[in-house]
Amino acid sequence: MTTVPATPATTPAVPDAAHARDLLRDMLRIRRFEERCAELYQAEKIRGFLHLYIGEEAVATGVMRALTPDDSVVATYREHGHALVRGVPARAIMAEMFGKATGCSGGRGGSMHLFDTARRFYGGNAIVGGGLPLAVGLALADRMLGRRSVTACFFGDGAVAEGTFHESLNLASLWGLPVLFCCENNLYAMGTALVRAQAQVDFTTKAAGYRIAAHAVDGMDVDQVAAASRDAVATVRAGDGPMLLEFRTYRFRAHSMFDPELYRTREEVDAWKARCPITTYEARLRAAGVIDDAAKATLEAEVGREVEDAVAFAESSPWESVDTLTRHVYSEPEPGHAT
Amino acid sequence: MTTVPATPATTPAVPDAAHARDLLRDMLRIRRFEERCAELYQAEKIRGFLHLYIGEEAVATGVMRALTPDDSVVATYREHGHALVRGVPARAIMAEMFGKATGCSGGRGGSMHLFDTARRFYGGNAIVGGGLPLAVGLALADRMLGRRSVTACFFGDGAVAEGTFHESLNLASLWGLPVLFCCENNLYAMGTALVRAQAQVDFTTKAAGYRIAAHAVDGMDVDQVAAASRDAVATVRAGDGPMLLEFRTYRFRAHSMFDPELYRTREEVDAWKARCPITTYEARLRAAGVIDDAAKATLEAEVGREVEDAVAFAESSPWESVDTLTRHVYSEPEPGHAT
Amino acid sequence: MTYREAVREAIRKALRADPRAFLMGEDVGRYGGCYAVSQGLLDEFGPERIRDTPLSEAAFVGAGIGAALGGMRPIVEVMTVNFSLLALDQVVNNAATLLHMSGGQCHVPLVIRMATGAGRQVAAQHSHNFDGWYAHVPGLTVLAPATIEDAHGMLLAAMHHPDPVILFEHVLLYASEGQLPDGADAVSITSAVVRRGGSDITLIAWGGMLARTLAAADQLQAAGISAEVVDVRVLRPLDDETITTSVRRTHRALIVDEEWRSGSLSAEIATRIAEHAFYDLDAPVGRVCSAEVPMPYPRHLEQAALPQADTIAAAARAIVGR
Amino acid sequence: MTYREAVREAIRKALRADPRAFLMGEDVGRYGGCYAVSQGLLDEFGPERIRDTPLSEAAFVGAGIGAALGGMRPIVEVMTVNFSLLALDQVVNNAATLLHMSGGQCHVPLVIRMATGAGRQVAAQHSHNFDGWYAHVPGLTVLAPATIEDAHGMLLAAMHHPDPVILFEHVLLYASEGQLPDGADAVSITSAVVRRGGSDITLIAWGGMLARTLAAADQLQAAGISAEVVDVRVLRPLDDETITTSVRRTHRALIVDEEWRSGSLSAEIATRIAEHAFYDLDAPVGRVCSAEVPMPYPRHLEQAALPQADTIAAAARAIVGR
Ligand SMILES: Cc1ncc(C[n+]2csc(CCOP(=O)(O)OP(=O)(O)O)c2C)c(N)n1
Ligand SMILES: Cc1ncc(C[n+]2csc(CCOP(=O)(O)OP(=O)(O)O)c2C)c(N)n1
Ligand SMILES: [Mg+2]
Ligand SMILES: [Mg+2]
Repeated sequence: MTTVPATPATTPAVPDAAHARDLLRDMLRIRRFEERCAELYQAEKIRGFLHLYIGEEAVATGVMRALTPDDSVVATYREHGHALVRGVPARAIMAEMFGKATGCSGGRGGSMHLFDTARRFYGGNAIVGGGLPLAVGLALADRMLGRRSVTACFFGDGAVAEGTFHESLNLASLWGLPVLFCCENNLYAMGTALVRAQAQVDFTTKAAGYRIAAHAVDGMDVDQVAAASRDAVATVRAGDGPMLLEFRTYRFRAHSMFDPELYRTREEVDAWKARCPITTYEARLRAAGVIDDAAKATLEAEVGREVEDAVAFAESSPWESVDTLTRHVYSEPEPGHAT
Repeated sequence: MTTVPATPATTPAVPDAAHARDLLRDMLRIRRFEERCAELYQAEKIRGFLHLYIGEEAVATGVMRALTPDDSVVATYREHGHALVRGVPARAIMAEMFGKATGCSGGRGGSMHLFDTARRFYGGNAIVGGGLPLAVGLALADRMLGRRSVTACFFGDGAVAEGTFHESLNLASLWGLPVLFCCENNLYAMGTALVRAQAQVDFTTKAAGYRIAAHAVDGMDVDQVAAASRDAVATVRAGDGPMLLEFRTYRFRAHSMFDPELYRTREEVDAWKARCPITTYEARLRAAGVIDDAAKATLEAEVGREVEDAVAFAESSPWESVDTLTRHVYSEPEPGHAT
Repeated sequence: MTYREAVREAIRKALRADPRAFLMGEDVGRYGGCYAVSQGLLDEFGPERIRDTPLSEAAFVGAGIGAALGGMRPIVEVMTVNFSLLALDQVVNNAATLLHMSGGQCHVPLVIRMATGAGRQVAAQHSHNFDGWYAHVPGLTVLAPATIEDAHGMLLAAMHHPDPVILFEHVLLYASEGQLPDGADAVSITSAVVRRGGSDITLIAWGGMLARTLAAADQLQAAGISAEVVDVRVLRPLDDETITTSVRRTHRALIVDEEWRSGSLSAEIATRIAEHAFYDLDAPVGRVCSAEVPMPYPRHLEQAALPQADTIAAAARAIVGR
Repeated sequence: MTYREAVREAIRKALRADPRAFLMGEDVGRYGGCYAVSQGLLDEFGPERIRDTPLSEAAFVGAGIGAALGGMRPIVEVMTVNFSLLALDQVVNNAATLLHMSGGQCHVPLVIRMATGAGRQVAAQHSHNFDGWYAHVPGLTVLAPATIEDAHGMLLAAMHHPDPVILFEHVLLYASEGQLPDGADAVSITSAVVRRGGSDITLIAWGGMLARTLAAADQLQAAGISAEVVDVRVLRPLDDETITTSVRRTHRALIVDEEWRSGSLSAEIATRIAEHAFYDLDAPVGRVCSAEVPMPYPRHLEQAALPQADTIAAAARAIVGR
């Protein structure tokens, strides 16, 4: 097994082969999907802001594994991976990024605003910290309606400085609501290093200020993410109130497509790339005999097909007609229902 | 010496007699001033919202003692006491509450917006939590201009739930700014008990989330307030960054003049009244031989004269002319200075 | 019955009728509401459905949005519009936007009630009126009930609306008295209403300004001028039809708006009148608004800053020319 | 030189001229500014004066206000106007209000710069334009420089202003090129300016809409219509004089405003024109504004939502009647 820096010696043994392969597949799906997105951005098929998750795939992959279809997800503008592993079809996501009518948000949202209520995927929020209150409300609804669902709420280290973080964690804890707060700490908010944004960089200390249990998790190790998430979701689902997991991870690419990356060194990026969640996990699975060259090739082929199918679908999908410009500003009367 | 519940055995001995008498006098000045305000509210001389500080006098009195004239103060809408012991003349405060032109805010602000920049008293802020960012900025200016001043920022327990609390404490600590955060924890925000507003009622735990040193102080004991404030101001002034003091206190009166007080019991109020900061301190000084009946009578007379003088001044002061309605929306050109 | 009681009655009916409905906000429970609107409701519905919140406007408004997404029918009380700026991002960027941004998937059936307006000498930070700001936002429906019946019926109607509704309750109205007709139910939340017929000029007002505009109409009547009074009551979407129809008949209009004049809703209404009835106008549309000043505390200055029956009547007479 | 460089140059001059001046905001330092405005300034002035902040809009805008009270001359960059809603309470209730509320004691010489506007396919939460909202607030001065010279000179002028100034920099302008005259200095922050003379109609625009309005004027010229173009550039207080003078001469006016139509600044301008020049108008004042929809992502919908040279020209022709 390759050694991953800062990973405790007690890395859990690979649990079961099918499960492990699924985790690897999901991470790979995100990676290949987003690599293709970057190309499509250069080709001007995708426009606006594009925030890649490359390097952080273990986090969404591990957390989503712990959720059931009845659970809810709230994410940020860096959410392609989350949508994909939550089960939103790659076609619908890619079409959305093209701005096509067949996109998961009807083409209105684009990269930053992926939605799929059937999968309880509530965005795609591009105001930093703006999703946290929504997650509290979704959990409140679950509680009041007697549903035993959990709401997983993703946000970055940068969001921790926002007032909504504070207000939302307090509210969730005060009311004992089933929210799993998932902080994706990739050490930067755009170009601002964590140490230049936070007086206290240990987020578990912050959680204590709300009487919320919190753990820091190696976000580059999908097994650890999955294990920590499974335990946390179980606790939250049991009604013991919210929890916070801080996933220590790193974004390999620029913040968005316009970022000259003046704020970090090549060396730092390379050191983290050496901990790539996919290559390290693949190596672990190979060492454990769970996959081999052939299996990997099959996996890559499958993933490649999914991505290319999504691109073809997006390409061939129609645009929304301009006549519909002001649709969905207000709800449309339900068929057969007088207003 | 009378025992004050929850006061540690190590209550500092009364330091020096003049100092002690000054503290008693300041608390009494607040009490008598505000008792008169309540009457004047009934008499419809004072209008709008009126938030009395009665019961909490030890806090402002003790903190202000620790400040120099170069320090700054930011307070809330419950700030008559703060203004008074900061040195804003009782006349100017009372005139302000009457809405007269001679008021410390020219009559524009009223009870909730007392200002006096000559004494570096920056309000009088009536948006809960709204003053904290201002305090951070005042401290930032002091630091950037090389002044060794401290900014004391007062706010209630209710404000702790606001996003600005979180953002401001982080910013002050991150930048190592000389702010003394003074939380006046009177256990209620209007009718909402602290336990129904805060998942974590130990505010020192919260401060740790910003790497800010914090202490809880018996806010009913002016000696303890003064001692804790002296130490904290010295630390902050030395450049060790901000501190938080949580003063445990209680408001004896209604939240404002419209409050039916459905949310707390007579017994609870009476138990706290038994800890009145003035009567307990007076008893302590009497026991220590620092004051006697005659001294107390003199004190009351002096204070009474100050209050009545302020009322007479306010009464006889002129109203602002209606012609000036839109003055002070923009700065007026300085005399002899072209715009 | 008071306006305050009418609102309370509507909340009670809404909570009785729909188990998904609940009220949340600062001091709505044990305190009974800052303006005593919800007094007694905690006893009837309990703390889950009459839910006191901490001082966290952004979070509890956002939680209301999330709860609406999750299938509830929240009524969120923001104590006053002054504090709503702290939650404005949630209202604009989530409540009003989610439906469109999600391609029609995310419905937000949320009612936000706020006390609004000046007149109680609570000075610059507690006297705002942001009617026009909220009415600017696509996706919102914005209501300003001025009568007992509307206070009751608009809230009931809002509870059946599939999208976010902002309800402004003017602080000066809470104590006003009136009759709630037997069997009073939901009222229209799409149309303005003519409160008084007249032929010489149309006075246009809503919310806290309606009563003094009606008083001005009385004064005008005494001076031989017949003023029609339109209560806008739905600030978004505006009912152009009712307003234009009236102005086409009277040929003159005066708008009374408690907001600071520049950029207030009065400007939108005036502009629309000009757009729809320019050639019917015998004079430019007039406006009586508040002085452009953070509200001063003393009564004489506050009253001078606000539209008054006298100033409204005087402005109307100047337009009519007698 | 680009608009971006012109703003940078003004910041540099301001910081060199006054030791109390500093720049603070998200990513203004090491990142070089979200729109690269402040690139290089960190090296020249160091991290105390080019101050990166955490994501805490309310706190750092409020800290800017406090620092101004304390004797500094802060320039606060709010990355985009979209995020400024999080700080709006501080702007309205403190920056704009402290002077009045304190009876003239608390001056807040603060400059807040924000990127604004749509057109880059960044969808509903990143495409706002709140020109009219800020222009509604007494105590603020609101500027919208549309040219290189104004981008530079208005910022310099703002630095000498004793009260809070909001500066809107439209995202589409940053890359625009132009000449900054030798010795360019502060420009007026009280007056609008006629950018092109004409006699048949007055087109009124500012900020991001100016260029396409000038393009529309070219189109109109080709069709034999002589359009005057007024660049409002000071959104508060509005320069009625320049606008009214032009309209009195052309008898027709069309306002181009990137905001959602209802309740936009265009309404205030239209209303004032009617108030000041009603009897000079040959037609109702026209408006071309954005569609009332949270901005959709795809280019064809975004462009359809926004005013365009073609739609402006067409609206002008409809007013002129040829
Ligand atoms: C309220 C707000 N302020 C600023 C921005 C601009 N912005 C977008 S992403 C970002 C950095 C966020 O960092 P973090 O939360 O750590 O998430 P990451 O991008 O690292 O995943 C900033 C400043 C925004 N979208 N919303
Ligand atoms: C942002 C905001 N929300 C609500 C209010 C209404 N309000 C005024 S005082 C108050 C209670 C504040 O409690 P706390 O901070 O504990 O101070 P205390 O009044 O107890 O001194 C409330 C809710 C306000 N002024 N500002
Ligand atoms: Mg980050
Ligand atoms: Mg309190």
